[in-house]
This record gives sequence, C-alpha cells and structure tokens, in this order.
Amino acid sequence: MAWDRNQMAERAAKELEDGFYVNLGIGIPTLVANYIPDGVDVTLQSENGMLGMGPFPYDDEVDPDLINAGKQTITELRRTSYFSSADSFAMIRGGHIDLSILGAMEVSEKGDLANWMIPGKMVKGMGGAMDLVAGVKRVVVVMDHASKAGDPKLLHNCSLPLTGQQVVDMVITNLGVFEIDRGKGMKLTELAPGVTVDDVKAQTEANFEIAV
Amino acid sequence: MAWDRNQMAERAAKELEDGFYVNLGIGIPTLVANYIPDGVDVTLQSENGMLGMGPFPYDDEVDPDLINAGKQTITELRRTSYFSSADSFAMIRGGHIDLSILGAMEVSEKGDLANWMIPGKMVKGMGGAMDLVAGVKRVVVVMDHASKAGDPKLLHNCSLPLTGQQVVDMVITNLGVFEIDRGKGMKLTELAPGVTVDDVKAQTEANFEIAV
Amino acid sequence: MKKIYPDARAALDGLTFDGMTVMSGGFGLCGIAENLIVALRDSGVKDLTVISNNAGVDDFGLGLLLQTRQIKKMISSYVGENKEFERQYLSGELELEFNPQGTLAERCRAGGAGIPGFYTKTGVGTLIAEGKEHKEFDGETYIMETGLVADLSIVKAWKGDEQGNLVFRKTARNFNPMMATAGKVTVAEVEEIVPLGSLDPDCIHTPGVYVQRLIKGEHEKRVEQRTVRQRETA
Amino acid sequence: MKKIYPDARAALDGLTFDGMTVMSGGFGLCGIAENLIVALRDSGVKDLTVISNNAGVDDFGLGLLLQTRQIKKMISSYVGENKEFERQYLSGELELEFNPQGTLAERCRAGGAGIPGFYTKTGVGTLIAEGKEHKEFDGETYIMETGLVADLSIVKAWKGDEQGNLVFRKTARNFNPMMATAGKVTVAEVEEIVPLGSLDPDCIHTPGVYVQRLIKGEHEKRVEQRTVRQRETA
Repeated sequence: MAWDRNQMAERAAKELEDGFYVNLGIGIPTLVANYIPDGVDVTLQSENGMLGMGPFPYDDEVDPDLINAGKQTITELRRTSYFSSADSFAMIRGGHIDLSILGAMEVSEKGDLANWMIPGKMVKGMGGAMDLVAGVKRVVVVMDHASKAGDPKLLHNCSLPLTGQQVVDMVITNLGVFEIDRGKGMKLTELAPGVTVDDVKAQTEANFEIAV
Repeated sequence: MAWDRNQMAERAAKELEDGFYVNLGIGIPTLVANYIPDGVDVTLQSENGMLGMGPFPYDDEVDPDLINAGKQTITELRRTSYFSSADSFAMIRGGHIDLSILGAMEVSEKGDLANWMIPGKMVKGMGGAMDLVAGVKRVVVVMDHASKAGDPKLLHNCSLPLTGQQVVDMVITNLGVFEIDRGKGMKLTELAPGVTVDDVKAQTEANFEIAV
Repeated sequence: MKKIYPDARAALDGLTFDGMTVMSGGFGLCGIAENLIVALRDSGVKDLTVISNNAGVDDFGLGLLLQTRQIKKMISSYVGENKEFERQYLSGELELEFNPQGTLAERCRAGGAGIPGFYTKTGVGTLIAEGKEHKEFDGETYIMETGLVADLSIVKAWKGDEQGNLVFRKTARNFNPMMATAGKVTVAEVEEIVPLGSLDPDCIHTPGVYVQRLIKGEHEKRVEQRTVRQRETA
Repeated sequence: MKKIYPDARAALDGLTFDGMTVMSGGFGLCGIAENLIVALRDSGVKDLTVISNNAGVDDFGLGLLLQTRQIKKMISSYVGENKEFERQYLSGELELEFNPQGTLAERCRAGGAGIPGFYTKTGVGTLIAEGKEHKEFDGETYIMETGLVADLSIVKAWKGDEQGNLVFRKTARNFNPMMATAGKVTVAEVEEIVPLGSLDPDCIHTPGVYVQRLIKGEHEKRVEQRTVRQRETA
C-alpha cells in the first residue's frame, strides 16, 4: 500500500499546531498547506520575505512582485507582512519559526540531512535550506523511503554533502514515520497502512528502534 | 577676544558640505544647525532613529513621539525617515554619516577623545558617542580650549577614560582650529580674532605644528 | 491562539519570576511600555536584570521599578536622567553595565537573529574593550560583542492587530523592534488595536511572529524636554 | 546635490571599472534592477564579481551579463534557473561561490552596517564551514562569516523621492534594502519618482543616505513561474 504524495503531506500536516509559524519547502511539503487540520491556525513563512502566505492567485490576480521562495506567484492574506531577506533569515536563524517541512535526498540516523548537491552533477545551490535546518525549532523531512533506483535514503551516514548536521526531528516517508533524537538515534513510530516492519527494514540502512 | 559659543558653532558650520549627512551632539554642536551656509543642503541624523531632523516645534506642534537624541522635542521635514536604533547605528557604524560634530572633555594630539566619564564622579553613560566617533567618516570636536579651572584640554594623552582612540579629525576651540592627522599629530590652522600663537601655546599641553 | 489580553496585569500573568532578564523598549521616555512597566512593578517580581537604553525618570518609566528596588542590574547606554538610580548605584545596591548605544541596539538585534557574536569598531581602545576578544579585519582592529536575549521583552507600539503585527510611530520606534525579536516571550502594548488587514503589509515594522501577547494601553506619553520655538509675529 | 539622473546609462556614468564588485538586488526575477543591468551590459565593463541571490534567466536579468561573459565570478545562493550559467560554470569560465541564502543576506547587511564578521549556526558541519573559524557559544558551535561590500550596488524599488528615500513593494523587497547599504555607491531604479514629502516617513524602507543616484525605469517585471488556481464555478 504505502502512502502517496498527498497522504504523506496529510500525515505531515498532523505536525502542525494551532498558532504555529511554518516554512514549507518545495515539492511534497508545499502540498501540506492543503491538509491543515480544522481549528488549527498556522501562518506560512516564505523566506524571500513574507509572513502570511496565501494560496495561488486567480488568473487575473497574478502579481510579479508577489512570489514565494519557489518563485511561484502567490497571494497575500489579511495578516500578511513583508520584510527584507535579512529580516526574513533573522526570523529563521533566530528560532522564531516553529516548524520547517522539507524534502531530502538522504537523512542519517543521527539526524543529518543532505538535500542540496550531488558531486559531479551541476549544483544549483542550497538556497535557504541550510539556514532553515539550522534555525527552525523543529525540522520534519518528507521524502520517498528509497531512491528511484531502490537505494535506501535513510542511512547510517549521509553519502552526499550535508545541508545540516543533526538537524532533523522527524522523517515521513511513503512507508511510515520516524522520530529522531538529534545526535542519538531514530525510531519507527508509525507505519503506512499495509506496510510491515520488515518492509521498512528491507529498504532502510539506518539503525532504528521499533516503536509502532 | 576669542570666539564665543555661537562663533565656534559658526566656524564648525564651515565644515559642512552640500549633500552631507551630519550628526550633531548636544551643546554647542546643536547650535551649528543655525549657521548652515547658503546653498549647502545638509541632512541631520539623530541617532535615536531619524534622518532629516527639523527645528524645534511651535508650542502647539509638540509631539512626545518625536524627539532627538538629546530627548528634546523636534519636528520632521519633507525628507524625513524614521528607523529603529539598530538601523540607525548600522548607518553610523557603517560609515554612511559624513560628519559628526561633538563636544569633548579632552582631546589628545593623536586624536584620542574623552567625553563620557570622570572617574569618581557619577557616570551617566556614553550613549551613542562611542559609536559615532568609531563610525562616522569625519569627527569634529567643538570645545572650550581650557577647563573652567584653566587646565588645558588638548593633551599629549587624555587623562580621562577614552570615548575613542585616534578618532578626531579637527578640534575647534574658542581660540582657534586644529587639524589632526589621526595617530600622527595635530597642527594649528586658524586663530580666533585677536588670539596669538603664544596665547594658544600657553593653554595647550599637546604638541602641535603651527600652520596659520 | 488569542494574542490580545484584557490588560497589562493579565498579559504578564505567568511570565514573571525572580531573577529574570527583561528587555524594555524606548528611548528616554519616548516609546516606553508605560502600562507593562507598572504591571511589572505590581507583580512584585524581584532581582530583575533590565536591558534598556535608559532608566526612566524618578517617578515614571523604569524609575518605578527602581523606587521599589526590584532591579538588581541595568544594561544601558545612558542613565543620566534618574536621581534614584544614581543613589542606588553609588551605594552599591544596583549593578550597572554600560554598553555603547549602537552596540546595545545591535546586541539586541543579534540576539533575536540567532547571531551569538559580532565584531565592531565601537569602543576599541576604551574601557569597553577590556576583556573582550580583539580581531583584525583588513588591518583594522575590532572587538567581539555578544547577542543578548531576554526572558521577557516589553515593547510599546502605535498600532497592532490581533496577529501581533506592530507599527511604531516616529522616533518612538527606537529599541522596540529589536527587543521584540529578542524576548523568549514578547508582550506589546499599543495605543490602538486595529482590525486585521488594516495595516499596510509593506509597512509592518514588527511581524506578528515576534509578539506573543498584546494589550491596548492608556499612554501618558510624558515629554522629557519640551523645547519649542516662537512663532515670528508678522 | 541632485540624485535623480535621466536614464540608466547616465546613472552609471563614471562608476564602472573592469574587475569591480557589483551587488544586484532581487530574488529570482522579482525586484531586479532591469534597466541598470542592461546599462551595465552596455557599459562593456568586464571581469565583474556579482553578488546576487540568483543569476537571472538566459535572456533576462543577470543572464544578459552572462551572455556577454562580463561576469567572472558569482556569489549566490541558488542559480538553478539559468542554462548559460551552467554551461560557463561547467567549462570553468565562471567562478561560483555559494552562500546559504540567509548568510548571504546577513553578510550584505553586516557589510553595510560596519560589521566585518559575525557568527552563525548555518552551515556548521557542512562544506560551507570548511576553512572558516569555529567558535563555541553556550556549548553550541558556530562559524564566522564576513561582511560583504561592493563597489556598486544596483537596486530596484517601487517608489523613490529626490532625496533617495525608497519604498519597496511586497516580496520585491528581498535583498534590495541590504544591498543598498553595502555599496560604496548605490544606484536605484524605481517605478515612480514621487514628490518629496509624499512617502510616509514611518514607512521608508531605505533612507536616502544609502542612495547616491536614482532613475525612473520601465519595468517588464517578468514572471518566472506563473502559478494560478481556478475560480470555483457556482
């Protein structure tokens, strides 16, 4: 069975708490905004300088001066404020954002994260990812459990250059959910429907406790 | 003869150039604003967070939210902008203010400045003076040549705790004008009317070249 | 998450403890959190370390906390306006750490921005530099200053909305925006609570993320030095 | 002191030299100094080091300076949108220094604020930390990053006045305010030059002290990723 992209996003949305300020990365994390639970009021931060990010605009509302960190056109809300990139990352680096949900290429059992470069390939840059994982209070990774080639992405140690060291608190994959005690180790806390612990073990290099 | 307070301020005003951004200290430096030469447009900065400081308000214009760094009520101009203390001192520390004119207790021949504390007396604090002398491009001191007790204030070395080391470019006293090559030495470049070099020497401890 | 509280006392409820560090916005008596200072006094909290550019006057602003001897230590740039301060300091009842004003402002900003240390030329060669790390950059000497954070920041703004977005007015902005970022908890008092959406989003000085609690206050806004000019008569 | 220039070419006159460092505001194609980038290209200046979060696209923004190979080195956080960039970089024609976006933003602010170095957690334990000074604060490890300044900063604002006061619009603000502070000379282009006194002094993002020259530009404001939603039909 396993979770699809939307189900992973839905599961990630359960990490949102009322009043949270949240930064969502590109890809599956963006979908999390579609699953914010009823009664939970969250404010989305966009690291290019906006707090209170609204949905995509209607066709006649598109404003080239109003984009998110993925360079997509968006809208503002009644609560919105704008600020400079320096002020935006002061907010991030200073620990004022409660939660960052982002994608990854690899995560280690100690919470290391790699998601910005593959040696030998053209490197596009880390953008704001290093700042987010270093500064945001809680970091949740949403990613496929294994690569397209079937290689595990949850590893003893990341093989790719790191985005951050001991920075990940939770990993949500198509197979289940892992909690990480930064620098110590990880445990499997949930399984997607129809997935067994053995299924997970077969696709995981990292050591993990089982707490399902 | 010598210069009085207003004449010292008038002389200091000759250091203003068109387009300058200027910070004026408390006391005689404040009077400099009364002598800005015709055709010279200067913008006054107040370190509590204002660029484009206007004159004192009329009685019915007094606004408690609008004060200068000396806590006096003032007015705004059409060019005025307000900003935080951090942004104000970023402006000062970053070398964006062209000229600071301030008072002093002592100045050394190398350009050291003391104007914030007298050991054994209650210390009120340095306020923004240390930041101004460290950051502003050019620092002009306006002060009486000697203390009320007749002791020289232009010294080989300051006896009082410093506000800044090698920070003063010019000293204007009631007796004349000195230019300082920071860290090197000072020279007397102007005399107040009726004042002789010997008059100056008699009241000066610092070494100075004579270039009048 | 309701940020708006009915009054200053309610807004400080559960936030105070003896020995805590409080940042208090304002410059002189301009832009100070008048109502929250009174509530802080009335809370009876003791042994405060207060980070504030100034110390109020004898009977207004932080002077109220000096009268009751609730302050153990001040971190300030200038305290010249307060006689009671002078008395307590000279008698050794009060600790005092002077910071150059720009260093103090930047330390607050740094604390809020996750920057534990930075270098500045300010104070090199003075008493302020003693015991601090010195470093050369491009042949010039700088000293390291550290970021400041507080258990509680109290700030005063002009307008605020239910999300905690704040706008300051004229030179009453001063230390308030940085201090709002550097409190583990920040409580703001405003002259007016405005409907959500009525503040221009391009002109919000303090985004709501920095403000946990908010009250509408009544403000005396005392003038420290009333300086005026005369109208020319025609 | 007249700050307003007739056009972009005139505004750059006398400011460019081969090998210079230029800061260029904007995020993606949002808030970039379209007219000044074209004028910089037309000036023929070579061997530029360009500090900019991104590198434009092939035929717009900084991509124009890549086409003509006027850029020797980029300091950026993300350059993924530009194919010509990729080609020049892989062939070794172009140097590239990646900075985390927040570090880049803070380095520009620090440069403008007279702060030659600061400490950050960002990048600790990564390639970014290699060769940088590490220091512990309260048991946590940080790395030192340095302030950046430029020979010339080109920024784009929404409105400006004859004193150089600038206001930005929505997320087009981004890197522009810090870069305006960090240029030895800063040239701004705006959509509208407004009469002095018409900008709200509480809402000026960049005070005029930071802007030496100013032009009114014509702006295409190209959208990089047009994402829309459909109206629900009733």
